[in-house]
Amino acid sequence: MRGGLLAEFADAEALLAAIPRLMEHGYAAVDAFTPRPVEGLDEALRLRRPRLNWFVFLVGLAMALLGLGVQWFCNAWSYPLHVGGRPAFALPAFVPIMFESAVLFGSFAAFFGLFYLIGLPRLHHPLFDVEGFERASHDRYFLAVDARDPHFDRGATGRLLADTAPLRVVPFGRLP
Amino acid sequence: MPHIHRPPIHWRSLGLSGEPDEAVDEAEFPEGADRAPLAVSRRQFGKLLGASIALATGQGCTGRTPEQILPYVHQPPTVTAGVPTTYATSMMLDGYATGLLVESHEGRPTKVEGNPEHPASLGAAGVFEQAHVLGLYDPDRARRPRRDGAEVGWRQVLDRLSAPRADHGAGLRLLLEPTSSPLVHALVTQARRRMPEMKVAFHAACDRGAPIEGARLAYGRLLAPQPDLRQAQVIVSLDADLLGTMPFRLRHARHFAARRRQGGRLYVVEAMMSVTGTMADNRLQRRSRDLPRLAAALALALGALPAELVTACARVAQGADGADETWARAVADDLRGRPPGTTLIIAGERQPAALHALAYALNERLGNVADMGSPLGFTAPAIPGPRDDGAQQTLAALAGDLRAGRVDTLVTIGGNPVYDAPVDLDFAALVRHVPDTLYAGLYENETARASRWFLPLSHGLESWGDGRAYDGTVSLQQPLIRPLYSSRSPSELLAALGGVRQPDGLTLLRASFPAGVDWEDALSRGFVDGTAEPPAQVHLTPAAVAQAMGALGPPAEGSTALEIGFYLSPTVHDGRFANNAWLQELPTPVGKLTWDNAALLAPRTAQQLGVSDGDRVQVTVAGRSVSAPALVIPGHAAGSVSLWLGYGRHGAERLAEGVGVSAYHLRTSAAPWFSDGQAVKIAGRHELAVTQRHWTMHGRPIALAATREVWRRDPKVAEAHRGVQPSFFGPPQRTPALRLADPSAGPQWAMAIDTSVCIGCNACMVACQAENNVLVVGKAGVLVSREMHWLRIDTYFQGTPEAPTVVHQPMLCQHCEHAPCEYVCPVNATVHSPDGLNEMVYNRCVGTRFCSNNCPYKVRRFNWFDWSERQAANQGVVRMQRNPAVTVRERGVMEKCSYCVQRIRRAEITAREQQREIARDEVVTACQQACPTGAIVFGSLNDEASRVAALRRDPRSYEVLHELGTRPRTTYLLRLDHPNPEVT
Amino acid sequence: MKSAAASEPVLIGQPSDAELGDQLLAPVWTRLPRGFYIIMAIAGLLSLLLLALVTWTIWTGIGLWGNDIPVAWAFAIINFVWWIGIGHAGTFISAILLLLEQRWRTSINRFAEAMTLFAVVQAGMFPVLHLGRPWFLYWLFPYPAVMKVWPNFKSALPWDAAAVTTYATVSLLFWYLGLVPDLAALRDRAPGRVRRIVYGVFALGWRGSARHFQRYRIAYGLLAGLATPLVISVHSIVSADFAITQLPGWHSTIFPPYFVAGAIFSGFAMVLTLMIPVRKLYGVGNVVTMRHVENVCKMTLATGWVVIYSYACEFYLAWYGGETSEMYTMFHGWTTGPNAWVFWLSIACNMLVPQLFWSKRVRNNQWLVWVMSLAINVGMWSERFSIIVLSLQRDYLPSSWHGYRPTMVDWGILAGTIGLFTFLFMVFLRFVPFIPVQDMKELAAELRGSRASGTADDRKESA
Amino acid sequence: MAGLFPPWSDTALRVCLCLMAGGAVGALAFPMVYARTPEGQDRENPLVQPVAFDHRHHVQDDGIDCRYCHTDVETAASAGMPATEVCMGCHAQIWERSPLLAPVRQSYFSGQPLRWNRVHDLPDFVYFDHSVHVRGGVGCVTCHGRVDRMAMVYQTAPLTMGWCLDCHRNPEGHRRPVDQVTSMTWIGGGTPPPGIAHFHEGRGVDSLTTCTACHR
Repeated sequence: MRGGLLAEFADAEALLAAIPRLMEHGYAAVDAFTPRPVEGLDEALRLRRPRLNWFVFLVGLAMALLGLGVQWFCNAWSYPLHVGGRPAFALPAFVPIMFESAVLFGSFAAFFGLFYLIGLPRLHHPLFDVEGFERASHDRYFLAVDARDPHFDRGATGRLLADTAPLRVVPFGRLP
Repeated sequence: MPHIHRPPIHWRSLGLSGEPDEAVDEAEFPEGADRAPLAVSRRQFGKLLGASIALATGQGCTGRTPEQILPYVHQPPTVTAGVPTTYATSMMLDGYATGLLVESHEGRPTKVEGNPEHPASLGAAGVFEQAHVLGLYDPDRARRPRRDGAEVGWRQVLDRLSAPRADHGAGLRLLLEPTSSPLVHALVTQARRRMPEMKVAFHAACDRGAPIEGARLAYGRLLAPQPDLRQAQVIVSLDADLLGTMPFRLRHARHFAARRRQGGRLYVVEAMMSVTGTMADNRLQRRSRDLPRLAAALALALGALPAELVTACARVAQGADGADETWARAVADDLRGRPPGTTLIIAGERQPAALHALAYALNERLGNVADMGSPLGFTAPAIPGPRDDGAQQTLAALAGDLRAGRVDTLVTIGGNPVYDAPVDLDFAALVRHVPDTLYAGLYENETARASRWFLPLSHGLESWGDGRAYDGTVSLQQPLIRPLYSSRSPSELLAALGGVRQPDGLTLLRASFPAGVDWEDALSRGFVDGTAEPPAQVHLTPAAVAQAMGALGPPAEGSTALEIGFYLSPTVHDGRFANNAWLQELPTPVGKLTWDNAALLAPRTAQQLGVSDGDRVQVTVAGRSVSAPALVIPGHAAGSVSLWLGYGRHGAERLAEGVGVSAYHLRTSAAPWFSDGQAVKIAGRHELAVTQRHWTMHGRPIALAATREVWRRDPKVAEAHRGVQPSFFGPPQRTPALRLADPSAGPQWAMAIDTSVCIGCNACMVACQAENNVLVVGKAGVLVSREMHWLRIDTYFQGTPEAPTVVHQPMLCQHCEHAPCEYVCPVNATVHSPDGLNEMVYNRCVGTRFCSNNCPYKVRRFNWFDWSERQAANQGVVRMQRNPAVTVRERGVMEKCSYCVQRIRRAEITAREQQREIARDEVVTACQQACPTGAIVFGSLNDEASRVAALRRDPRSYEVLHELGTRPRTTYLLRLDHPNPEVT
Repeated sequence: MKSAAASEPVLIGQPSDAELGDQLLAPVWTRLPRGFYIIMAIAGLLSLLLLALVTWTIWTGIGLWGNDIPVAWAFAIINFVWWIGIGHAGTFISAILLLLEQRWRTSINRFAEAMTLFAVVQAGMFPVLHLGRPWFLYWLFPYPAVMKVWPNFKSALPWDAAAVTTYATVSLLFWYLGLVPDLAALRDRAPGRVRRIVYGVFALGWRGSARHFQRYRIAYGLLAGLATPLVISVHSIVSADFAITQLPGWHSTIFPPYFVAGAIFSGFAMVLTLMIPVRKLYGVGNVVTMRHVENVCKMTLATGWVVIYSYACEFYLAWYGGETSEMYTMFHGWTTGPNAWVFWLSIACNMLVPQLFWSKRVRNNQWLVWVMSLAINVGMWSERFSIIVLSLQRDYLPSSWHGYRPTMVDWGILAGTIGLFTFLFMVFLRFVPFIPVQDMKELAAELRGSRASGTADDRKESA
Repeated sequence: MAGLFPPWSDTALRVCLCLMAGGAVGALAFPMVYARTPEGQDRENPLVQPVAFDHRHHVQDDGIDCRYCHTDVETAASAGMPATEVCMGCHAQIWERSPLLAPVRQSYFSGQPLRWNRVHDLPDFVYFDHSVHVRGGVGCVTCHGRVDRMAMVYQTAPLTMGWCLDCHRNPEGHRRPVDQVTSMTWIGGGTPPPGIAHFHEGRGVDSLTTCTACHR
């Protein structure tokens, strides 16, 4: 989102009311900025649910197996030793570490997966240049339309936004 | 067979060259430095060098990189790098010789073993013999002669000694320890030839006169009893510590065990539980002074004695109570029931001569006294008995002379009279009043401080000498190392006294050595064969015995008074070993006390005095008193308090300084071993460093014991505690890893310990310590239970605290096939070897101590600190004793018994080089080698014919904590006692 | 929880986003009472003491401690188990209660997590410190050494290493992830450019867009889902350090659940210990209400009973099993042996004290609750002492029995960890909002919404 | 107004993060790599010795067998460094005036040992026994390299435990006829002495890879 138009609302209700108007006009590159998660916002913006959980699951599984492999290699293959009269490949004893490695790397997957999905870390963003946008993390609700949206037209879109009774509508970033 | 040799000629003797002694250490280490096998821990050698530097310059260690190699300049013929050589020599203790084989690495004596051929050793080595080598390296040993505290050269000293005297020695007194050494006696005679007026006195804290004197009473001449325990089915010990402190104790132990295996019986009557007492089938607790009474009762019960003897005994036996009577009757029946000449009644050295005489008479009565092969024989004593004539005088007489000012010069060689002379003589004061006094000793001890001249004596392993075993066998003492410090041997000093200007031990010995005896052979074997005294023909004169007994009279009044008994310490003896860290840290066989002395008393006596362990007790005899912490000993006779001699030292010996209290303060010439006294509780407590605080097994099957009766009825007692642990999951599969099934899988090491014949003498502990570089932790360490002994002896009491039975259980790593310690180690630092050893890999250990927690036997030891740096006792010259084949463990690692793996691998390497398998009994562990009774057996399970395999099949065999399924490689044999049911 | 009669709602009043934001972000830059700094100074000094003692120990060896043979493990392991146990409540609140959609978790989850984090830091020290040769710690991990030797994974200690590392890492990720939106808020609100830049960097450019929030909630849920079994596994594995041995008093199959329960129990106690002063100090009583105090009390009581049940089982099984040594250890060693008073102390603190929580009056007397929470912390420490030391004191061979006496170094290190914990916690209070702002805004909104469509129990809440 | 962060700050941050990650990985990896380099194992590093002894000359030119000086190599754990008298055995006649040999003469007459610097320095806790290796047919060159080509002796083998294990796990692959042990150039042929298989049949090399084989 390099540029576009930004509408500021006083509360979540106003924001939620505004979104369908844009959607009706077929806008897709729309995003909202709120100080807190707002119920119903995802549906309103028709956000698709990413497959993060599968990714995490697979990573966890793989790492559990790797954990098992490492333990097998160390104790049963590379240097098998007679330890307490127990078998060199002692599966029950290897379970805890399998589990822990699954959890550890699963968590990494979730954590870094998230930041990959939301394109962070990114310190600079055109929106931050907008006077008053800092209140997005405090008590104001913003709606942004990306200039790259096929339906985007500075005048028309501006008007459309203005109809949704925002506190104000301001351009941000580079506009065509 | 040790090989012939002369002292390593490549040693420079600093004593002679008279340069500063410390240089010696520096000069000596490099000779080992490269020549030592790579096996030797280099860190350790770095420390050795560091130590020498430190000694030389008084600075600390300095790390050196790159490490340096110092080859010899001239290769000594007798030394090969890292191949230890063994020399035969002897150790003199209480005047008697014990034959030893000493292992030497590049000229450093490191380990003492017994000489299998020597009658006093038979291959075993006791605690004192084992610790002998540490004494050599004692950093507190005196290093140079002094006069009035100022250093002097030997030249001066020798001049002073050999200076001719106008008075023919009238004002000269010579004070020696009793000795059997022909050389010493020859030199004394020589000296007297020069100074006929000179008088000699012999003094030792432990007076061994009684048995000999008893023989004079019974037979009219001074004779030494020669008991032969092999011949005695029944032994009655009247306060005789045959296996603990008496001369020939190692031999006795060996023979006692041999007899006990076939089922002999031992009666012991004593006050303080001795090592011998712990082995009794029937033990009776009586105060020492009650023994004549009891012996008399026994005599009467035996009957068929000369009339005058009967009447005498009747008088003495008056005080005897019912218990005495029953005991006497039962024992008498037992004795009478045996064929003549198969029993032995023996009195202890602590008992009056009359009692010995009576004992001899009773043995005569039982036909035990005959010539060879009888339980009791007599020979001329190896140490000439005490005389009081022109040539010799007693200590008392000497004291008299000193008091009367008839002496201008007193020469004392060895011993420590100022410390251990009877207190009533006030010897210290007397010595100080003599115009000129010379004292020669290993340490600048109490006597040294009271004397004007001090002369450093050479250690037994540094000097030439000789002596005789208790049976008279002439034994040679050859040095393994030139004197570390500027010191002389006793014979050299005596020679100087005799006018020799340049005394040299070897020359003197050769000169006195009987012609016609093969010197080389004697030297290589350590003794002269066939020099044992011949048995003497003896004829009892009952009247004399009766008279002597009569003189004892009926028990004196005040026999209700408390008895104070004095005993030789089982660890520091009479005090001469007080600075030996191994011995100080050695738990006493009974009481398990380290680094201390205590007032030992019976539970009931403790109750009466209102004291418990550690409470201070003031013990008073004839107005003199000392205060000692109480220590309750199960099986101690009631109404009696026992003190060990040898503590409370105040000499230059730093370790001994202030350890315990000196019982000599209470000991008078009239009553050297026991006397009436008082004991009262006084304020204050004293922490006793006891290694075993719980005496009972809490009903757990740990150390099994049974009487022969029970055994006969149910020989399966041990079966439940043996074999493979049953399991829910089908038949327990043999661990494929260990390949036990495969007979060709090389040795599978295992150990079996027969608790029936383990007398708890601790020889194995010290042997292990010496072999495996086990460090000392000091009293503070023992107090927090951090002692490092790989092998400990657990002693359990059963029955009542008043009259318990005892089991000794040497406890060391059990080398479990399913070792609980192994699977909990996170870094594989303790794992199993294919030949069945539980390996402890120090350099891999990170010190989680998880293994110790999971060891049911608690035999693992942890290096809480860098003991070798923290404990003075492990520092300095002492490092020269370290066994280069064993790593000195670093701080923070676990350690434990390794079955002497260094010996196993050495044998393995030799076998591989010679392309053969390891032979049966080729590997002998240190503990096994030292054990006087052969209770410890080591070998391979895969060898069906090996002794260890046989003992595993023995019905008495069992595993400790078998129910845990650890499948130990160390198994035990249940202790079988043979008590007399008649004795209640 | 909800159904129980509650004196206060989870949120008092109907604060707007702005109000909440201002109130909850303010602590980061407003001046604090002198008391705060005094406590911080004391904690700091204790931390220095810790540093000194640890250095000394590593320099000379753990002989400085009271440990001996047979008691080869003592304070170090006790402290380890105790601290890591305390950590558990944090994860429990933030993860499990999240999945159970407990509203009252919102306002306390962040500092509960912080508590976890700092408790784990304390715990993490000891597995290293208690080694005889700490500098070889890395041998516990499988790395390609030129020695070609490896760790032994049959031992519970590598499990420990894995569990603790994982737990620390995941807790950190979880905590940080929850923090990101509020860091963004700080970036936008904090006075002074420097602070804003610093917070900005840590906020990683969070814009609070709908997409951010959607994915964020998924990821956060996933982490919670992973942390839940993790928290169970960690103390189970810790318990394995004892359960896999054959030492009487340790060799017990009920240890894992028993330890987990005990851990959460002690953790909730610690939450109370921290929560009550904090809500006073910062006057956030409207957000962290007595309702929270009460709920935590109830959780403590509940977990307390699991602990009591575990005790019962342990002794019953010892008796039922009838193994001589174990019977002796449990029924004589623990109850009458050396240091037995510690065992009785743990009984008093863990079994009796929590019962007061039955009374609503007690639950609402926050200072009494606070004292009780301290007692429970002490009690749980004593429990670990009993399990470890009292069992080791009395094992199979009476000949090797020996007591145990801690040294001043032992006590100093324990005190030091408490100091360091407090210090870190206060640093946390100072520099980040200790109550999740955006979550609170969401909660406030939810409450507003549900008030509109007033359902039964919510009316009760706002009553 | 301009935002808090200029556009370039993104790049900056990402670079920093990458560097941090890279640094962490590097810090872990470096010692493992280093320990496998000659520097890490102190190989190819000739030590200056008190006497400029040249093995090339003595072994190649003079054809002196290793055992002439390292006498104990077949009988003892340590190969043994020659006593000064051994050097003097020859150098009393030849080069008896050479300044290079001054230290040797000095040592011989003063009785003070020469102080060589140890090149092959095993850790303290390793109990290596030359005799069993030499008699088992392990050539000098196998561990010490082509000493005959060294002006100053340096360590060629890693002397790490892993390196020892490679051979202990496959001894047959590293053995030669005993009479070829001191040969620097042997390249096969002849029959090695009966090897480990000869001992403790069925136990194979376990007895060589068990810990106490080297650590006691």
